[in-house]
Amino acid sequence: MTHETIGTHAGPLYVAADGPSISPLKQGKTVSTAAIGPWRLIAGKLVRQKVAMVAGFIILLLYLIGLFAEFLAPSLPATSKPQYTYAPPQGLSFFVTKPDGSSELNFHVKGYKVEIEKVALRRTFVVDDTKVVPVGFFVKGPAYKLWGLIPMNRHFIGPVNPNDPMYLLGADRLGRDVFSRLVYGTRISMSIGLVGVAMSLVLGVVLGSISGFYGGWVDTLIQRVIEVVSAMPTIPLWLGLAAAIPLTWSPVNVYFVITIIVSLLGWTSLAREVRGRFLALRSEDFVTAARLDGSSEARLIFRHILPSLTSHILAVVTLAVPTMIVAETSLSFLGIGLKPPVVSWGVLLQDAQNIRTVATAPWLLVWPSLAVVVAVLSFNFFGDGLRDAADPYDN
Amino acid sequence: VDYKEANILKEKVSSGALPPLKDRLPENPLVIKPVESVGKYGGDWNMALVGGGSLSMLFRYQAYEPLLRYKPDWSGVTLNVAEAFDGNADSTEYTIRLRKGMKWSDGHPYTTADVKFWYDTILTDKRVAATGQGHWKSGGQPAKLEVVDEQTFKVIFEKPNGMFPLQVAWANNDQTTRCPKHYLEKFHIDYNPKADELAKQQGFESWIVAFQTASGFRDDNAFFLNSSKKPCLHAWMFTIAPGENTERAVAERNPFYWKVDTEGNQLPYMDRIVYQMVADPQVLLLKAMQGEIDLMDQYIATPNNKSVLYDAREQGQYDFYTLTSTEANVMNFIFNLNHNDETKRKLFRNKDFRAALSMALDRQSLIDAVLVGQGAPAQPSIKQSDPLYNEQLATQFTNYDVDKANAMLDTLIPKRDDQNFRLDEKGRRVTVIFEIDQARAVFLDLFQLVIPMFQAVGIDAQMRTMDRSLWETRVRQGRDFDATAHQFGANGGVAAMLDPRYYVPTDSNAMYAPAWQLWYLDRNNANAEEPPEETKKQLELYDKLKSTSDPAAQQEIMKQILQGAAENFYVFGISLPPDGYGIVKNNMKNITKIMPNSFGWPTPAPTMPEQFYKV
Amino acid sequence: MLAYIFRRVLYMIPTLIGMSLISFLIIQLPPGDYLTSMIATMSDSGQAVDPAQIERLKEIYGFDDPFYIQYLKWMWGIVSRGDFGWSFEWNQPVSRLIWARMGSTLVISLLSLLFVWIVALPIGIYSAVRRHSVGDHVFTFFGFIGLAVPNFILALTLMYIAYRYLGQSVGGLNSPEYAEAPWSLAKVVDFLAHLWIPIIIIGASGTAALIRILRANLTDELHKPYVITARAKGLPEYKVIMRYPVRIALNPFVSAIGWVLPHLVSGVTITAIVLNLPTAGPLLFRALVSQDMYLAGSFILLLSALTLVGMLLSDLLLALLDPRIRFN
Amino acid sequence: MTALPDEVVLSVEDLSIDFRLRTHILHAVENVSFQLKRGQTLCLVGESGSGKSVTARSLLQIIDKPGTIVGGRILLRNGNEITDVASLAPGSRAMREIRGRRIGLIFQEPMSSLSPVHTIGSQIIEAIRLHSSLDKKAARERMVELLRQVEIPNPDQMADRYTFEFSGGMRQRAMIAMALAGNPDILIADEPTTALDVTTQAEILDLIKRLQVERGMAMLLITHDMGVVAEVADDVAVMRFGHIVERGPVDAIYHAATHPYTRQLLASTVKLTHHVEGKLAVVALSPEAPLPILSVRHLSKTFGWHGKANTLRAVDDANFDLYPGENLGIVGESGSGKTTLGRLILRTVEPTTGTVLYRGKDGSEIEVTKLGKKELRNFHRDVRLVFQDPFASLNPRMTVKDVIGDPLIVNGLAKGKALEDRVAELMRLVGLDPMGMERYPHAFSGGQRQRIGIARALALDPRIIIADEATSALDVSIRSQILDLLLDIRQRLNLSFIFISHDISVVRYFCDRVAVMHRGKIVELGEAEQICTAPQEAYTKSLISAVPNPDPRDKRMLHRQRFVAPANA
Ligand SMILES: Nc1ncnc2c1ncn2[C@@H]1O[C@H](COP(=O)(O)OP(=O)(O)OP(=O)(O)O)[C@@H](O)[C@H]1O
Ligand SMILES: Nc1ncnc2c1ncn2[C@@H]1O[C@H](COP(=O)(O)OP(=O)(O)OP(=O)(O)O)[C@@H](O)[C@H]1O
Ligand SMILES: [Mg+2]
Ligand SMILES: [Mg+2]
Repeated sequence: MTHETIGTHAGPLYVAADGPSISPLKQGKTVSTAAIGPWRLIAGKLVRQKVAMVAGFIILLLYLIGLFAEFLAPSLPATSKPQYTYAPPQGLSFFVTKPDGSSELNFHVKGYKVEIEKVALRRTFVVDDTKVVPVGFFVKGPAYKLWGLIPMNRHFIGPVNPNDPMYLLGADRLGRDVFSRLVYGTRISMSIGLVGVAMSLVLGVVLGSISGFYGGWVDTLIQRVIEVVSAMPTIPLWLGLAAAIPLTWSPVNVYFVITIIVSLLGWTSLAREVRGRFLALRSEDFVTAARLDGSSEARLIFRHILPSLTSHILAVVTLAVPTMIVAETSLSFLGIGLKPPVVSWGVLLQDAQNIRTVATAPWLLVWPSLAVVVAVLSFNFFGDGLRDAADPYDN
Repeated sequence: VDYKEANILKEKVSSGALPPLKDRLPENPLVIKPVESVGKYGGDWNMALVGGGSLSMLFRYQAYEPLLRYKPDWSGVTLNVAEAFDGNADSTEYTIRLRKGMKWSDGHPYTTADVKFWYDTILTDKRVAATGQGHWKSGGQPAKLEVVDEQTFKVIFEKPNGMFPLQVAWANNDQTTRCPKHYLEKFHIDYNPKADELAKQQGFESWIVAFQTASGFRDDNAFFLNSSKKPCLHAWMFTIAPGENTERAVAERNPFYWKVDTEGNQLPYMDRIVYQMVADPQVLLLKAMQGEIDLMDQYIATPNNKSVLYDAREQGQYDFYTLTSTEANVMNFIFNLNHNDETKRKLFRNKDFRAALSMALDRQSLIDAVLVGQGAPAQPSIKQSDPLYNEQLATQFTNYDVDKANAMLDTLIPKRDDQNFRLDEKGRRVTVIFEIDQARAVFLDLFQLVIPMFQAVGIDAQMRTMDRSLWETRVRQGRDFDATAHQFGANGGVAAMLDPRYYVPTDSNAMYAPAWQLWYLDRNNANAEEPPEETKKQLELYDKLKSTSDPAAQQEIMKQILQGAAENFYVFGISLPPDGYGIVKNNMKNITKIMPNSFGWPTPAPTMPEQFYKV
Repeated sequence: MLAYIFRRVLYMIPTLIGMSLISFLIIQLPPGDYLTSMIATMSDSGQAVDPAQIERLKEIYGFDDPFYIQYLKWMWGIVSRGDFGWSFEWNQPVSRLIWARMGSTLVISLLSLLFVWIVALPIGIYSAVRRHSVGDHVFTFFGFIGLAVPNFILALTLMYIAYRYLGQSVGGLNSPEYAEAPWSLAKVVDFLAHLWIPIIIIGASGTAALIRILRANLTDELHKPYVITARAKGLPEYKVIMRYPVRIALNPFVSAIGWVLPHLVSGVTITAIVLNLPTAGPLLFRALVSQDMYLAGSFILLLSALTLVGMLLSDLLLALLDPRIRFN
Repeated sequence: MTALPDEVVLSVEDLSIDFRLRTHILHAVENVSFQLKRGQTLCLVGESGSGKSVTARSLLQIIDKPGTIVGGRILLRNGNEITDVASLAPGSRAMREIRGRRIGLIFQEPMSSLSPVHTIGSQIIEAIRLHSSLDKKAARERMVELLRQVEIPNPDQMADRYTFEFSGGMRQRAMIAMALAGNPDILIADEPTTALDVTTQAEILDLIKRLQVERGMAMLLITHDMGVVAEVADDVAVMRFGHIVERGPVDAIYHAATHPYTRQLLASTVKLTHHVEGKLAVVALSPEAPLPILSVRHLSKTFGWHGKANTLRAVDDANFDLYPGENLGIVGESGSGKTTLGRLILRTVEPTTGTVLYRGKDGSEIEVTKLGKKELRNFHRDVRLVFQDPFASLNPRMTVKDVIGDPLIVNGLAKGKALEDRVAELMRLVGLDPMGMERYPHAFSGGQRQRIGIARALALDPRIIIADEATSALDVSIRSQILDLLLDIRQRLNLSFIFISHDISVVRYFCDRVAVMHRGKIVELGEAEQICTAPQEAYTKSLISAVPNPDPRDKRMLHRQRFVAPANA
């Protein structure tokens, strides 16, 4: 017996002669009442959230920046010009005032007047309005290989004369361009660290769900594992690892391994939180209903119960993102974070961890922090948008 | 003479808590001539300690009281605890006289019995292992101690030991004046049969551990930890020792201190030294800027911090003093000449290889970027003002010449791979991994700039930073590393002879030749390796130097060693170290404004902190 | 219930043994031992150490023994005499060191915990109730700044501000002039003046997490029919929210309470290091880095025990909070 | 402000409520007007989904999110003052003072409307203390008293239990107690007795009547039970598609209805008072009875988390057989263990003792109580459950399409477009507009949700459906159509039903045999007609006697007999 039989034989039982009256959302429009699927529904709701869309756009932009870092950065991340150590940011301006008072369109930055203070052991920079450093787009600059493959020397933006100083966001203590370093840093920061976030997310959710869903000895076992893992001293682990990892590995590889281990240890709190919610949810009628519908246990967990935790998980993930991006700053204490010559936002922040920077070169601290904040806020607002889109109560 | 004392002590004397000053001073106290003027009593010397552990620098402030001490300009030694210190002609026998009536900080007399106790239980007791004091040995054998009377003892060496007086004054070579018998004997089984039980009561496994803990001779840190119970001869003694309180350590004036100023005032002038325990140097920097530190150079006085310290002089009410550098170079490139890998060893040992790399360095730009233009291109060497100066050693291969470097390398390793890196004999890319202790911020900066320079001549140079212990294990104790970088090593005078690490491989600090230095120390060591002739010749010269006591003859031999160093070109460097600096509060007086910076000459202790005072 | 607690406590014993064993093993993972790290510090200041003497020291301190012997000796000391061993670095019995730091550690941690909760709870609720309001966005923004800027830098910046603009002595919990003074009103004021920086810093990273998680969970609950029921009773809005959805939204926090106890002891290590706080975190950190193994081991044992107790508490609270969990 | 006649306490004038949906604006309520008078009852009846609950909720300003009052006034008398509730801000103090105190609301879905984490007692005490100055102890006493009044057994102990320990009807009564706790002047009761057996229902209605007489409480009663309407209403308003289509005194509505929909309602009511025509032979009793498809033997369930002394035998030694194609009704007091029995059969609650035997399609007998996870899943495919609490059984985060489609997906029966068509067909089958497919469960009316549950149960080819109060929230007209649908399916598929219901007329119409439960025990089992007309057991008799009569001129409830249970076993 097939299903159609019910329908064809019995026919629709009750057909509303007419329902409650409806009207189109906007005057004059016809009402389309076709139902759409849940995913399209969520996508549709997401698209209508402006903040989330802007955030999503920024995330996309960040990834594009990371992808084309070599091209977008005016200089190479490691190029150091000793005479410009700690040079402050220059303003980008569009007009130069000519001696006769009229102004002319000339895209440029101002050069510096440099003085060396012997006793204070520093160079002082004064932005010199008379020195004009013309800036152009798609200019020729230092040669690089895009993605390590394609040799190129065009830069999206840069000084027309490659030897002129252009420090849009200032220079660091070795006279390297902070802007270029920030651009290069995007690549690593937006990728490697996030792998760890993803991994601990998966571990935490899966183990937490299982623990809370099954209860009993499974729960007992997983909880004991959580206790052990969370009480595990990580510092000696790192130190041991730092010694065990072959020196020939590149710093990026090492860091990748470290993030993976971080995530192998970092899932416990999420797991417990998920478990707590599962314990409360698993006896709900709708779960029983799904079970009676024949759902497998995996489906019960992931399709029926887990969506109730969407908000929580999204929140936890967005909270984990900054932690992972700046993880190097604390890992570097132990010599296992990312290290120069690799450039990442964390490395930049690591360089800013001193009073000298705070007191005299705040741009070294502000820009990388801002980059992290922007990235994190974007993830957060995008996550929020997703959450709202998936929230049945939200219209 | 009419001696005077601080008011606090006067009160204690009148209350009977202390014997009168006359009874506390030795018959012949050491008279100190103040640097500027006779000072006045009182005040705290505000200081800080960074991290819990690294206490060995306490020699610098309150604990430099060896038998002989270095002169403030490090030109030689002068009497200190010892009232007399004489050697025989061939430097095999030294007669040392202590001051009669000199007392430990608890009032107990300090005599040759204390020295004997130290000799018996520390230096020669195989059960107890204590650090250092290698200067009491010659040819691997400890010197003989002969006690003449309560004040006089003789040190008799089997072979001539001409450097003994110089070494006695070295910062931590002063165990003879740090070992109070009356306090320590109860912990030693030979003096107290129940020592084991005592140890167990205190929670130790055996008397050895207890004795070691109490004596603190396991290492310098241990010595200063919790040492408030241990009597000392220092100007200030701990009342709250490091480790007894986690926030601060306090040392108060030693009422039995045995030095007076020219007017008969018992030293020290200042009442106390107060150390704040600071966990991070950056906080210390802020504290210094705030004016909470009276005199200090360690941790904070880096080139990078100078500009902020400079700006804060007003608020912190301090000024700078100058530290003349005693180091051979700001950074030495050290290749492992005993590398386990045959090909690499061969390549690294080739002087041309090292010379080429040396010429690949644009030293001036490194100096400009990292040292703010302070310094001048130079190899690790003796400074120009020193009689030992050797021009070849100082200047060879310092010109920046990429073409020449390439040309030299082309004769050695001409082949290159598709990324333009050179290939060695075996066809492998020539990769040199520099292993760096990550705590050395200047090295990291330098290397970021150096690596592209090496790469420009086709060498795949890479940098790996690591935690210090790991670095110790891998580099100082290993033979698998390619290369590393380090500092220290002396750039002149007495120091160069005592620590010639970059000129001749005499101890484990010569990291470029781990196997050769072992050979020098112990030919039978399984890891030792016989050095080539020219190095052996240098080592023989060094042996000769050690057994010479005439300063002029010593200089002559040292010159020959340095010439050998110039020819062998073991290591290369970047720049002469620029002078360092320290900060001193404006109200601190009797401060020497220019002094050397070293561990062995424990800056600023030889300038006599006991006569510092505050207005 | 009692039977459950009893069973859990029984479970704790083998878990604790396992944990101590694992941590003892991990502490020994890094190459070398305390002596190596000691030599490292010494040679850093320019001294050379005699290798033969090192060997001798190793023997005396039993570093030569195989791992399990060292472990058993240590454990036996704890069980038989309550002796947690000796700290090489501090030349003191471990237990004295740990207890010496406990007071200030607990004060600071509790205060900052309290601060975090007092600040974050209302903000979290506000953010959930007034989702997407200006206030919500502002709090989110600042919360994430606190989270995204490493504590270390935040601490330095705040201390610099305190130095530069307030002329305040930085780091630690007291200005030097009060360090030895007996407690007085002025000292309390000075103490409080020092407290704001650590609390803000610890708070900055902690509150964001709390706010966001509370907001997320609370938003889900706000529309549940039982909330409307409460509203229909005529309850004032804040009571409606506090009594009903907040209680359920606390579930994840209660789940994580297991970490509060150990966190109280070891938390915010890096902040404490920068700020020079006399708490246990930096001590543990140093012990681990310098491989002061009995100190490190005892700390970790303590933390493990606290974790276990915390987890038990958390499970009990979870059941208390949500009867559905209790009866399952 | 227009003057209101003195006896009018609440006057709704031209009330309109819109829901702004994704595709269109739904005018759920349009120009509705009615008045509530002191001490009188207005019954609001009408089609499921016609806007009754929305109207009721709007009086307290607690309509769900996209819903807004777009027009009209809600005038509330306060002494001589008159406030327009519609113009108050929802969170305002004035509004709060009206809630609970002036207007009490009994929610339609008591099951989900109570907090899952607070004890029943504490939730009621909260309402009491909010509107009176009683101290804790006095409030507790009053709470216990209220629970007793709503017929909760052992109220003192039960007060400290949690929602999920209460049966559906008990929750509903707790909800009523809560609404009464604030001594409101106006009681809005949204289907307050759907989960109550007729005896309890009668008691509750009596209680309310008493309050009306004593305190002049006005009541807006929303119900589908035309019998109840006949028993208690003074006036009746009939709603359909958001409009009030007919309004008048109860007698006029019953005996002189003008609107066709009203007449249809009454006709359906009458139809349901008889057993279905052309019914199948009662197979169980015929000599050539086939083997039972389901046999329940000595099934018991003890709940005992409150200490040994407090264990509760929710189901006590239940025995019965279910034959293929048979409709077995289960009736009984609220809290007597009906739901538990259903769940025991499906093993969503593990039985304490007893066995359940199921005869599979191939004729083999399976002992359900011993099945492993996998076989149990197959069993669940054949035996479906319609939950008593439709709201709780629908995943709030799944659209209706997903909910109904899920069993099809997991059993691999349909996907993609086919799935969508099938879901649409099922929805149409139970009288839901497929347009609502993309909506989430909370955006439906109570009756609509119940039908979603039914559609889900029908989605697979079940052999047995355990329907727990499956039609309680439906208006009689739809109810009778749904029942006919089920009968039709039964005929074609040889489906069997275990039909748990309080509505005796439905049982009588739909079921072949009826089991009567009381305090966990099956006290009587017999042919439906016989049980409904000539009950044997005392309890059954009292039950039948309390069935309200859908005729305001013959109020039968007043003549009911009260069953006093022998001392609790
Ligand atoms: N999970 C549970 N924990 C404790 N007691 C329970 C539980 N579930 C049900 N009970 C109790 O078991 C008894 C029977 O409940 P059940 O839900 O089966 O009643 P019911 O006959 O369906 O009643 P109603 O008609 O009111 O829905 C009730 O007294 C109830 O309080
Ligand atoms: N949140 C919502 N979003 C969209 N539509 C809704 C929402 N709540 C209710 N509706 C719709 O409003 C209409 C009226 O619902 P209401 O709950 O008032 O019906 P009802 O008369 O109480 O029906 P029943 O007797 O089935 O409970 C229904 O068509 C329903 O689908
Ligand atoms: Mg309704
Ligand atoms: Mg029920």
